[in-house]
Amino acid sequence: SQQQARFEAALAKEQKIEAQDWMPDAYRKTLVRQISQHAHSEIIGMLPEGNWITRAPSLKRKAILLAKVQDEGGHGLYLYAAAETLGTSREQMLDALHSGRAKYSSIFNYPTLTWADMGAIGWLVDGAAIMNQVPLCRCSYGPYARAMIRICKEESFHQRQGFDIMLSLCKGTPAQKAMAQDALNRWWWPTVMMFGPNDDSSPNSRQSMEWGIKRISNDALRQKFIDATVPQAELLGLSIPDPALKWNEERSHYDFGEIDWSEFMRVLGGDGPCNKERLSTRMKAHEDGTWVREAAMAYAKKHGGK
Amino acid sequence: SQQQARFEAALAKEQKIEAQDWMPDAYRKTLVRQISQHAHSEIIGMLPEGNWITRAPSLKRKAILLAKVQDEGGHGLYLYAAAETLGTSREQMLDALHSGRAKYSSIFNYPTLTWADMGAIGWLVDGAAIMNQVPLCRCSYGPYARAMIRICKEESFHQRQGFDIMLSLCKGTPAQKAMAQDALNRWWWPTVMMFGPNDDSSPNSRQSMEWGIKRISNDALRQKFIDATVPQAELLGLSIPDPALKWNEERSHYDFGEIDWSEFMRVLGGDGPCNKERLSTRMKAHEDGTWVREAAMAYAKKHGGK
Amino acid sequence: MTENPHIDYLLRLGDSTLILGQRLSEWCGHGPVLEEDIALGNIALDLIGQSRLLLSHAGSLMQPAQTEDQLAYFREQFGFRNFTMLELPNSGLEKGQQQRDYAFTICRNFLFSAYMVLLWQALAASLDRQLAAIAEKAVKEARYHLRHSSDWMLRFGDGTEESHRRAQQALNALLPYTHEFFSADAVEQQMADAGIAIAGASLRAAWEEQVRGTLQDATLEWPPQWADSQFRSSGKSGRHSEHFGFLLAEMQSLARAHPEAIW
Amino acid sequence: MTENPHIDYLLRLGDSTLILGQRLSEWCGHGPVLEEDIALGNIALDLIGQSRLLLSHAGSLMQPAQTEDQLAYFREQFGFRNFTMLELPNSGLEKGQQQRDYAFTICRNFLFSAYMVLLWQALAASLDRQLAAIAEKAVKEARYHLRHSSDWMLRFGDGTEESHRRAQQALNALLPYTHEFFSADAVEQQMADAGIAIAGASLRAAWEEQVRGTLQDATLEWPPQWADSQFRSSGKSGRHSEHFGFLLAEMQSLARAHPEAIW
Repeated sequence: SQQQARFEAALAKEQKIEAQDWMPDAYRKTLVRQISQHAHSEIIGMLPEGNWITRAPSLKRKAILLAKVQDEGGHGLYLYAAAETLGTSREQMLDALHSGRAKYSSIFNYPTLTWADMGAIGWLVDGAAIMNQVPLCRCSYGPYARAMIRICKEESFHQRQGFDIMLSLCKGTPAQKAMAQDALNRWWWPTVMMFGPNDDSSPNSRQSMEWGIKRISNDALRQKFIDATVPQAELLGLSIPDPALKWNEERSHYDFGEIDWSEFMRVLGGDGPCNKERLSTRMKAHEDGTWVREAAMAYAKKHGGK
Repeated sequence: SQQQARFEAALAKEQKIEAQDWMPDAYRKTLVRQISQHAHSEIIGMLPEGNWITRAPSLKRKAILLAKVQDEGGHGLYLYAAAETLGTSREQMLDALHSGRAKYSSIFNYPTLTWADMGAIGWLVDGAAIMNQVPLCRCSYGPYARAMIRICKEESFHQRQGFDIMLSLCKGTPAQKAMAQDALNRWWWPTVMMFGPNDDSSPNSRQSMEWGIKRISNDALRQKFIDATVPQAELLGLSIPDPALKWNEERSHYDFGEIDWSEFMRVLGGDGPCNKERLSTRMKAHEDGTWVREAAMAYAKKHGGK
Repeated sequence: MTENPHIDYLLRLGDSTLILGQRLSEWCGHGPVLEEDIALGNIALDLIGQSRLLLSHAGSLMQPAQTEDQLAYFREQFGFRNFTMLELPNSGLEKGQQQRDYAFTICRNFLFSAYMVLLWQALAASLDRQLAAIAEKAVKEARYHLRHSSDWMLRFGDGTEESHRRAQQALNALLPYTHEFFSADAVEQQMADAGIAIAGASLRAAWEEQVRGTLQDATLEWPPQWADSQFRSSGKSGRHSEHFGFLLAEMQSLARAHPEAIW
Repeated sequence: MTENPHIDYLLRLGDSTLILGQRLSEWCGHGPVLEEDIALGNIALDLIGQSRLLLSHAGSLMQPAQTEDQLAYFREQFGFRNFTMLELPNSGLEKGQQQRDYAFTICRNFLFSAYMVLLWQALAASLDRQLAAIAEKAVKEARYHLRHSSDWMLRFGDGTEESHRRAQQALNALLPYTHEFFSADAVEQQMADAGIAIAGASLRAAWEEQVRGTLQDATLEWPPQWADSQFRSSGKSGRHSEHFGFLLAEMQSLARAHPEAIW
């Protein structure tokens, strides 16, 4: 069709697709799925870190963590708004989350057991998220690309804060250093899995590449992340829990060990350490908040507000 | 009437009145009021001490405190059962408590702020309770008298345990000793008020004396308590927060300072530090338990049980 | 804990903001709608920011000087000087640290921020120049907190039957604790005499007018027995509720497990 | 924490009984009916009594020897070896230490005590004579705990619609955590080889029969996906849930605030 041709021409010229533009249904659906999944991840991601705000070990760290988790809420807002431009309401997206139809990033199904996890999440998880997200700033869909530009700026700030927590722990008492190493041990592999399946078993990637939604392959991003992170671990004096990790002079990249994809599938499938907890906690918050949202609507109606 | 005469003759001969015996309505009403108030006090009294079980500083103390609070529940059971022999159901008594028609001992409207309060409650509050309760073992109403015999035995055990907590604190670190003194400071006057208003402003006492329900006057019991407790405080090395306290050689009793009856009336009237909290906590437990009680009844009905 | 009324007064402010900030941060990730999650986080952040300034200032007057973290993490409960109301669980008076009742939470923010707007306004003229500077910053934040909570009081009171009932219930539970804002007290009197602070009692009329006005618009009832109530909480002089020990145990647990650590 | 499988095994038992005792004691004064308040107190007391014996025994094997209180109050969370299920809040999986759901509480007691009856029976023949003696005492208590919770499972399942729904919901939430009772593990294997313990896996068939029998009588459904579930909690090797830190912060707060004190 003519519309299809115009759409493809725009993609070819790296022009942004905007909300009012025609787009293929599958493109729209893929975007809603991806953006809402990203939004849900921000919201669910507030829980593992929120878990430590009340116990943060200094007031400064408490304020920084609170601000960070709040930023994540803000990212959720931008992203829901970006997805809404595609014609799906926030309520619909939340329904999909609560009923299990929509996913969120599996990384948030791991528990935060010590304060060092606040460091490890910032350093590793946010670090991996940035690797994933920077290319999205060039995504073909305008509202998503613009949301990602804002988000990436804040994420890199969060990543530095996370690294700073790790640095303090590694310069601290032996107990603090041990805490940092333990956190790295627990978060390393789940983080490496954040980039998704290997390229040869990632069926949707090719279409997303063609549409200009995805720009770089899973494996390429993963390699980039590992290459960037290993020297940081060395700087911290921590050892990465992968005996196969080794600089490969020839490739100019780090080689690394086999990923346990069965764990990945297990957590993705709902059997991770916190899947049920995370979802039921969100659902409870939403249900408990029903009367609040209803009151706001009733009041707005009575008083002719929006 | 002849019944009235028989009742009075029994009282005169110090014979027990039993559930099936005739008794004046006012006697029955007074007993139900007093016994249910006592039962409610045991149940509400589980809260201030229950507040420290999860934080007890050693496993031995945790077990002792748990056992003690459980005993209080047991006392509640005996007493509700004794009151039920007078024709009022437990449900009715709980209704009266929750609606504010029935009272419980004001002492439980004070908060337990430190571990030393577990010592002070055992030593002082249980000590005062025993003074009040020992004469009730000779109460004219048989079921109440017999319940009190069991209860008094356990209470004196609790009192010794409370004193033992105080002793450990007073032999302990300066912080522990300070904790003990602070608890004595907070609990002393409320305990002294537990014996009720002065005799000349205690209108119901005379009738209760005549009926053989009350045996010793408020002021006499209070004096007895103070005389017994002062040497114990000396043994602990703690000072009682009453500058007027002094041995009176002539009376062979301790003189003591003016009681702040306005505080007594305030707490009795519902404005004490924890009145609303205690009652709403009990009501919530009862409400939250509704479905449990209903399930038990439904099951018993289906299965022909009682 | 301290014999110095100036320090004591600063601790009241620094602890009140800290403890309410702590309670509000328990909402993180559990708000009734995402926008509110963010708003409560904002308010908590403001309060913790205020607390850091106030505790640092108080600590600098101590002998030996104390840091904000020494004061926040290594004091025992009797050393804290926050209003009792602010340590109550988010759910109301019953035990349950992590239960959350939005009506109770908002109503508390409303009653407290209405007071703090007036107090910070007055303290902007304090002879303690550092306190005056903190007050100047804080009053703007408190105005936002008051606007946020007032808006919700209106929505609750004049929203649905359920929201009205919940708001009225929260109000009834909380109002007795507001007497502590105004109760006469030697520390405040001395600070007022020295031109450093003002007595809370002098704010009562303005506070009541503000609060009653909003409640009226919200069709909520001011419980008539309030004025007669003899209930007096006393957190500001260090006597707290049973809830406080649990809050501190949680807040201080990590710092105290590693007393030597720098974070 | 420890390299000695014998000590590790004793800690599993001592910590599991301690942590469930701690959770049950949170019900104190809040039970659905007075008789149950007393019954839960009884069970908590039994468990804490068992824990004291087990921790003392474990501590006596350590170098240097540790007291029960050193083990209970001054270990960090990774040193604890209780089953994860037992540290979950009384309310279920959502945060909320002091919320209470009786269905969840009873269902947990049921699943755990059915296991412990079998385990204590087996351990009565342990070559560790002290453990055998503890087991002989504990098995009688565990039988009472099982009877108490089974009776309630029947009442819930076959009581009202609401009680059935609540019990089924609790069961669904809890069953995944029971895999930890049976998961293979080097500590248990070594202890079994030494005649000191038996591997949990060997109790699975008998446990399942017992539990399924009661559930059937209670008209409750055994979720068919249980056997396929890949979820594995790991408290017994020291990796706990997010709830555990809060439980420890509260339980240890007083003891740690006064490390030098004798109580």
